[in-house]
Amino acid sequence: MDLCGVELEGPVLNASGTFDAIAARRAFGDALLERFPFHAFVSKTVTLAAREGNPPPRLWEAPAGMINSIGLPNKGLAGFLSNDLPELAGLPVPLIVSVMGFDHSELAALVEGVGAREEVAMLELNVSCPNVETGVLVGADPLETSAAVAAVRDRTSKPLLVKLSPSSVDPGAVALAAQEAGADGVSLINTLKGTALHPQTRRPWLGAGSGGLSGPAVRAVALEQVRSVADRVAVPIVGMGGIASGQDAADFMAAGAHAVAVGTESFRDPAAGARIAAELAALEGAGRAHPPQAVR
Amino acid sequence: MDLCGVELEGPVLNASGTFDAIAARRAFGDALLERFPFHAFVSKTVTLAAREGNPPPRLWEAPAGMINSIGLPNKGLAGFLSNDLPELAGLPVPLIVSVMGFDHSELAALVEGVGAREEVAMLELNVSCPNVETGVLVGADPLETSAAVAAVRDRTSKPLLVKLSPSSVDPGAVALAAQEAGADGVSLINTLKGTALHPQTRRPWLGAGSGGLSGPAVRAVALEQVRSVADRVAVPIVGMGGIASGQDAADFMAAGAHAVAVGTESFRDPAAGARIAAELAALEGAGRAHPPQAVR
Amino acid sequence: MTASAAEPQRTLAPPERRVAEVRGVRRLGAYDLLTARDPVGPPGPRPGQFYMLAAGDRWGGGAGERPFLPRAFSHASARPHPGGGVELDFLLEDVGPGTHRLGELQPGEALMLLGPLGAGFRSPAPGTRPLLVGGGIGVAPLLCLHQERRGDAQVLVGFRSHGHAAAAELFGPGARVVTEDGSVGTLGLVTEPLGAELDADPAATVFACGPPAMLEAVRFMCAQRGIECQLALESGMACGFGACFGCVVETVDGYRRVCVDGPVFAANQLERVP
Amino acid sequence: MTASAAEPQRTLAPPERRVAEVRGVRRLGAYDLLTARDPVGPPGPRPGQFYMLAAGDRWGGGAGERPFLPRAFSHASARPHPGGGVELDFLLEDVGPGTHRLGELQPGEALMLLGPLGAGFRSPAPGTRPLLVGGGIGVAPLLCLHQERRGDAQVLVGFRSHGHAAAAELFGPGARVVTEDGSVGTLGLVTEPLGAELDADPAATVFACGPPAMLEAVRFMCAQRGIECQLALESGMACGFGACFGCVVETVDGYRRVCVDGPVFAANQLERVP
Ligand SMILES: Cc1cc2nc3c(=O)[nH]c(=O)nc-3n(C[C@H](O)[C@H](O)[C@H](O)COP(=O)(O)OP(=O)(O)OC[C@H]3O[C@@H](n4cnc5c(N)ncnc54)[C@H](O)[C@@H]3O)c2cc1C
Ligand SMILES: Cc1cc2nc3c(=O)[nH]c(=O)nc-3n(C[C@H](O)[C@H](O)[C@H](O)COP(=O)(O)OP(=O)(O)OC[C@H]3O[C@@H](n4cnc5c(N)ncnc54)[C@H](O)[C@@H]3O)c2cc1C
Ligand SMILES: Cc1cc2nc3c(=O)[nH]c(=O)nc-3n(C[C@H](O)[C@H](O)[C@H](O)COP(=O)(O)O)c2cc1C
Ligand SMILES: Cc1cc2nc3c(=O)[nH]c(=O)nc-3n(C[C@H](O)[C@H](O)[C@H](O)COP(=O)(O)O)c2cc1C
Ligand code: FES
Ligand code: FES
Repeated sequence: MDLCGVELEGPVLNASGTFDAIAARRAFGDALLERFPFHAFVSKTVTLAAREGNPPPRLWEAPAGMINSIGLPNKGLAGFLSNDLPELAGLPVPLIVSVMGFDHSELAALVEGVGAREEVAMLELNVSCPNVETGVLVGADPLETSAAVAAVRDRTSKPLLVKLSPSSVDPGAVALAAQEAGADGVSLINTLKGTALHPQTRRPWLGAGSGGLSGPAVRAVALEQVRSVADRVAVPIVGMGGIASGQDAADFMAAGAHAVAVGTESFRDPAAGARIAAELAALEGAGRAHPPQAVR
Repeated sequence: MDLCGVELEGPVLNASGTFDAIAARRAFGDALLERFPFHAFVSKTVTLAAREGNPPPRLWEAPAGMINSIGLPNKGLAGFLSNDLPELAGLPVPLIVSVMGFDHSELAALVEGVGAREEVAMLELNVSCPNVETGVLVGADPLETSAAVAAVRDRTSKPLLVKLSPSSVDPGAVALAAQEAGADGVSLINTLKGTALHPQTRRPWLGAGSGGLSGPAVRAVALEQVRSVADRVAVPIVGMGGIASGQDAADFMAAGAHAVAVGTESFRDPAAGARIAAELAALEGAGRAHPPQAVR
Repeated sequence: MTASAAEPQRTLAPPERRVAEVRGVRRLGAYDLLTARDPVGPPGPRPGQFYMLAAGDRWGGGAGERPFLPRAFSHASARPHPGGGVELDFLLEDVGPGTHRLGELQPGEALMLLGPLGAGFRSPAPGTRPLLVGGGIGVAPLLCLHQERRGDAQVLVGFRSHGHAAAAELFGPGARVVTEDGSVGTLGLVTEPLGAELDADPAATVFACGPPAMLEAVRFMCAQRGIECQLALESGMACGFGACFGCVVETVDGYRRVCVDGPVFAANQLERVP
Repeated sequence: MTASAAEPQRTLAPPERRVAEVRGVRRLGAYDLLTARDPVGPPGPRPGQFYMLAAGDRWGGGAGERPFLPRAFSHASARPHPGGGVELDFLLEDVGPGTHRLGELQPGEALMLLGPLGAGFRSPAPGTRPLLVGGGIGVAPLLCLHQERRGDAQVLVGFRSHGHAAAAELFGPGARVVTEDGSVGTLGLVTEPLGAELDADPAATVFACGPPAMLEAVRFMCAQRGIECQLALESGMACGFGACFGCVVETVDGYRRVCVDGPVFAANQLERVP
């Protein structure tokens, strides 16, 4: 299949920040490459400067989901290009690099630096990470979003995905703004802002005070946002949010997604992406994935 | 305890639209009044004109929660005042009436009509029901919200709660606007907009196409919004969203709520409110509900 | 309002969920017969009323992270328990995570229970002959009505196959059985012999429960003949006691909640069964 | 980097979650000993490595609608299974919905398993004497190290009470036991006799696992004496294979993921145990 001009063997990606192929290779060895669970690999979000991430604890288990306050730890653009990119280039699938900048010049530098590398097939602009204040603001606002996209559009000829924030009142409007500013596709949803308290002290459990909710708990919200965005934009949509089965993936496709991404479910099983792809293919084979009378 | 000037025997309310005391009396008889599960009763939202509500199906079970597309069925102001209010006046706890208007004149008529009845202790302005378009818009926007509150503030001397929309980018700003416009308190969260598809046809399952997500799945989002609103306003907060235990209630109180409301959990057990109140009291007795070092 | 639209009988429920003790689950062809002892529940639930059930432990974590809400089931039989309280039988068809979990329960385990809820069948007018028409799992509420009538009711039940028809045993020898594959009783749909039955006895009162298509056919055939008919409907429910407004069905008076205004409706309250 | 900071040994895991068969759960004082047969897993997991475990059925629906994520457990013992594959023992302490559910598993039921994961203990430098120091449930990874050393390791383990001390049996007679209530062995904390042990043998290499406060004391005492020490840490985990960045601990090189850079760390990689 084709996603924004990039050829993929199937529609199942990993959600950014939920699969570290380099660490997984240390744990699983070459078997990981022989049975790679995704049709394209999306990197964890890269920022211009290196980040340590938030203080622990960074995880809270919620009903049918989890809250994370990871805080985008990464080696920074230079470290990513010199250390991570060469290893990621060895993966058997196309590489999508997620980037986030705290202002337009940072964004431009990131897109230019990453886009220049031929190992990179596509870029994803993360304007919606709830763990970094500006993320929420930019991705929740159509004007901010189109300005951000416009600031980087001409810095690369590679396809550009814009990852929307779920905190927007009207995700469709933000998606439309991104499309008009030159985005080749949009991805959604990112995590919902949430928090939890320590069962005894009732202080915030997470080191960062709050974090992002993900997993099956957010699926209904994600599916609704994908559906409303699909009504507004023509560019391809990468749908995600609580996808844990081929049934879920088929729902997102029927709601208007061209591809899906698996995040939290990979934590329960590193091979979840492969299972979901197989289940989805079986449904498609049986004609039960996109029945004619479905949403689209 | 005191909530916006109304004396309550405890802090546990029902969430609007999740407990019909009149129907419950038909099912449980007088035993319901002898063992009434809440410290105050909040009515289902009343609109000026009667409403049939949305076509079925209206329910979808989600992971650790549910989606509803009920659509505010009610007898309208006149029908409520003549049929329901007399029966609700017989409840052993103070009565809070929830109202929603589709424009300021409707709102004013509702607040005036309901506020004039001495059986009513308090009013709740629902500006956030995701099943009615305007609901999302008003409650998600500080200016719209303060305009709505200002339009009704002088129509009643009774305390006025404003129920916020969770779809706002910045609930604290909306809460502050409500307070400045004269709200005596705020309540949150309402349901999150969500949808689900028919497992075979992949058409929207709900008759209304989409609905609102509630239950433990939304608790982390609710707790975060209560915390952020508590940082901005001085008026009392009624916290709700997935509360299913005294532990949950204590978390909401520690995050800044003065009272809590139980919604979806009552569907699993009509006496859930009483159980939660007892569990909360036990935690308070043990000094584990508001430890000195807690959030507030 | 016609007599048939008068409110059917209802036995009140305690206003809280309580713990019943599972006595056992017996496999009955394609169905499971769950028996539980309700220690403090009212002794006389009306045939056609129902209970909201959930497993006391691990209700959740099944397929698709479900179930979460309790599930509605008509009691198929209710009898006083020698040690006190009531012993209830529920006939279950495994169609998803909730019914699957309930079918797994072991003797001695906890069953969370609320009920009896809703409005059950009204006794037929004196002089009329009760005719019980059931399809598949819909026979459940007719079983206790049959017991209550002590055999004065005619029984006509239809099933998909041999395995499902096993439930017919519970009615005893008198019941007429129809199966879609002809494996038991007559081949066909329950509505085929129904016409003749109704023509043979215009004084019959029909009590029906089953899939919507069957109920609609029964409603239509009775309406044509001006025969009184009570229909026990199903609907997706969250609460079972009128709290959520989620279980509505369209009636001649607009949307009505199946859990409090039903599940038993007089056929003439419905323009059609949805 | 000093030798002790060199990467400890790790046995690679298959890149997917697999189904193991529960052989049984044996009550061992305050703990449960869960035995399962891992049909296709690698035969030689390193002591100190761990597995992510979940019940095959009904993982969820417990207290607070949990568990949802798998849970990390060090294997206490691994031996080839006559019928093929590996038989693994896990020592469990019931502290919440996940450990509670795993303790309920019945023989023949499915255990979902991923592993072995992380970096285990490195063998001590030749000529040094291994000293295993464990606290409470932290003895689990030391058990298989003890087996591997075939008795050439000294064992010093501390427990809260008599019930917990039952786990000491698994080390055989040679182990020195300390309890906080004096009910078994010496009264006190494991760190009290440790000082003398270390002074008696500066050539010791310490392998420790237990509660953070204990590990910090062990780290400090070894650092004071310049004795090599390896610490097996715990941390809340979501994935166990480096995917979520959730399990980090602060080290001299900044935050490191316990699941891939640990759980075993050379003590000198930590300024203190958090
Ligand atoms: C008054 C009454 C009496 C009843 N009596 C009996 C009885 O005696 N015996 C009996 O076996 N059954 C009875 N039922 C039906 C029973 O309640 C349902 O079969 C049961 O709730 C199914 O739950 P489940 O989890 O097993 O299946 P579900 O997964 O809930 O599937 C049941 C149906 O719900 C729909 N569905 C699927 N997924 C979802 C979702 N996520 N959210 C909402 N809907 C969904 C589909 O149409 C599916 O066919 C009765 C129902 C009512 C209302
Ligand atoms: C490498 C490694 C090896 C381990 N080996 C063993 C072993 O051999 N045996 C053994 O018994 N244990 C072992 N553990 C610990 C074990 O993983 C935990 O005890 C287990 O995950 C607890 O899960 P639970 O659901 O039972 O308890 P939880 O409810 O998860 O509680 C455990 C702790 O987590 C915190 N907590 C409470 N609620 C939440 C929430 N909602 N989200 C996040 N945190 C919460 C609290 O501090 C609580 O004390 C090991 C851990 C690691 C990292
Ligand atoms: C632990 C964790 C880390 C994440 N890190 C990132 C990130 O670096 N960049 C990003 O765009 N999204 C990040 N996300 C969001 C996911 O990409 C995804 O949008 C979200 O988790 C919803 O999908 P899911 O429910 O399948 O997990 C992260 C999510 C989790 C759970
Ligand atoms: C079936 C249903 C009906 C509801 N109806 C209303 C309503 O009429 N007015 C309103 O303000 N909120 C309504 N709500 C929202 C609840 O009051 C509450 O804000 C929300 O459900 C979150 O709480 P919970 O998770 O405890 O259910 C409804 C929720 C449900 C589930
Ligand atoms: S099931 Fe809730 S009103 Fe009927
Ligand atoms: S547990 Fe996920 S990175 Fe360590």
